[in-house]
Amino acid sequence: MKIALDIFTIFSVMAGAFFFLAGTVGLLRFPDPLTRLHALTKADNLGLGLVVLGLLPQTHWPLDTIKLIAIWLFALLAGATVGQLMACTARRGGGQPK
Amino acid sequence: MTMPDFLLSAAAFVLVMVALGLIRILRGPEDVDRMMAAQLFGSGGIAALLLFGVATEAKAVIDVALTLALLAAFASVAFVQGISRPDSDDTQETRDE
Amino acid sequence: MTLALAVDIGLALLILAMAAWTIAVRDTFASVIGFVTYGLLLTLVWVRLALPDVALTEAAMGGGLTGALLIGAAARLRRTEATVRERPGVFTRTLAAVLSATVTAALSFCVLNLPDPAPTLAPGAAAKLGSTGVGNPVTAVLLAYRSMDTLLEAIVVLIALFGVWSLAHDRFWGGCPQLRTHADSEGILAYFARILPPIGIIVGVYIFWIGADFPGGKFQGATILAAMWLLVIGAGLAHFPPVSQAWLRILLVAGPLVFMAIGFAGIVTAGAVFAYPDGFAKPLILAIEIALMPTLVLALALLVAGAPQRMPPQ
Amino acid sequence: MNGPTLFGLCAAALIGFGLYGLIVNPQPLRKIIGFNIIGSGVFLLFGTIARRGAAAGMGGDPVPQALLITGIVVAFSATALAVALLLRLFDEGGVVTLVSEASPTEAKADPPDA
Repeated sequence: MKIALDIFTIFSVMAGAFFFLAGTVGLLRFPDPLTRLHALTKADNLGLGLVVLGLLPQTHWPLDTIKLIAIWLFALLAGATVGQLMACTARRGGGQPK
Repeated sequence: MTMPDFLLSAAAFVLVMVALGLIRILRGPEDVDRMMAAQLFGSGGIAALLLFGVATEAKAVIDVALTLALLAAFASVAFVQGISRPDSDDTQETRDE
Repeated sequence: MTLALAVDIGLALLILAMAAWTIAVRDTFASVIGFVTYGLLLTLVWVRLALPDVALTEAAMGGGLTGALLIGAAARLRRTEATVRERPGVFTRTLAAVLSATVTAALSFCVLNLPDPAPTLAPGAAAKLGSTGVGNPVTAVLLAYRSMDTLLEAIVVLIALFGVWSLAHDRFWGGCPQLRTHADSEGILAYFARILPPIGIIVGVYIFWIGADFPGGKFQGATILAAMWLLVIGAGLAHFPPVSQAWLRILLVAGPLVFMAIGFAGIVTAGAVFAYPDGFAKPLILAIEIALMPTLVLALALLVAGAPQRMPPQ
Repeated sequence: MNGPTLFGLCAAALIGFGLYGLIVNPQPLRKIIGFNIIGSGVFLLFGTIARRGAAAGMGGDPVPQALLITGIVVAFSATALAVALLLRLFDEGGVVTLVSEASPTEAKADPPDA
């Protein structure tokens, strides 16, 4: 059982790390703010989410587990809000054009 | 490779990734892009802190990550509010595309 | 061990690069964004240095209040800052660079020659920890061993707030501070500001409460609560009260006053100023912390809000 | 070389950077940021000393840690006051710069380079 949980942790954390990789590549390579925003929110939601999911079996029930889940929920909420607000700003011209 | 070693390596990897994303802060070209890089760095930092905290059994680190996650949107919200001027062209936002 | 050192070196290089960019970049707004990221990096450094209490303070301050304060100011000053393009000439810059490099070199010399073994007060702090009734040595230092510092700090925060208020125009004296908001009450921001604060208040109170025995405490908790209040106001769901309100002023001074009263009562009950009578240390520390909490929340949030800018509607 | 020494040297460099920014940047808001970077460098130096004082089962000397927490809050208060002063200056004159038209001779004697 312990082995199975450890393997789950390893896979999930690696998947999460992959999404951070993808988010960074997207942020650097995509051509305009809106596509970059899409890359950013992927990393926010899935990257952090998978890392949290992977860490859950390694933490102490209940307080740490609840905190970890809360962190992911905060990140989801923040990601959704920031995504919308940033998209509006980007459409309006991204602030100060240089 | 033990579990703590793996988690620490993963933390280092995530940190390197989002740190590379900071190149977007240097390049811009617009402030929105810079703020996005800062936001990505924020979530990457939270993930790295969690991995680090679980790996070393440092419980307080999880509280630090909790605080950061709670305030994750704060700077971006202030940024969006600051950047859009209430006295100028906010009303035509949706039409001029 | 080598992995840890590699992470430390990477972190140090990253924070130096961020600081250099924040200073060198031409656009002020970009500089402020750089500074917010810099604060986050600093939080990671505190964690790497195994100072979680400081990391929590930095996370709450740097992530919440400082960013909001500087970004708000940069937004208001935007037009003028853009016009200032001139920089000091080569001579001034060279002189500044030489001066800075000298300071850095001198400090580096000091760092490399710090006494070894390092002097520490940790054993002394640990020895008396039992008599204070708290488990977190940092909280014990803040509220038992060196409580005078903490009292003066709370007073400094208040004085800064009075300084900010005194910068209001005469016609707005006693009025309401204002944040830059233009949010509609149906927008995503208003939704966010309705969902997050209830949970955020729980987290803030939790961080405050565990401060007795684990990393955390009133400054960190108060910063989180202040950030939540600012979020609600920033979304247009509430307004700052006029600074002339009696309840506001009473809460602002209540913390330091309770602190001082307990401190001076120590002369009678325990034979010294800021001494706690045997067996009462924990409840008295708790009383001080609870009294300081509203003071800090209000003062920190109002510091971000700035000087009063309008009169309350009659 | 160990962690605390590394971050101590990092702190020394940060103080130098901040000082340079404080002197060179003409915009007052940038000076405030430069000052904050100096402040964080000083805090980091203090943190190095706290970390080196690890003993008695604690990760660091608690006294400098407590002073650091105090310092961070006070630094924020001072920054808020500085920003408020700056905004009031802006409201009064509409301009915020510490160089420009006040000292045109200096600009001439010391021309901005390309």
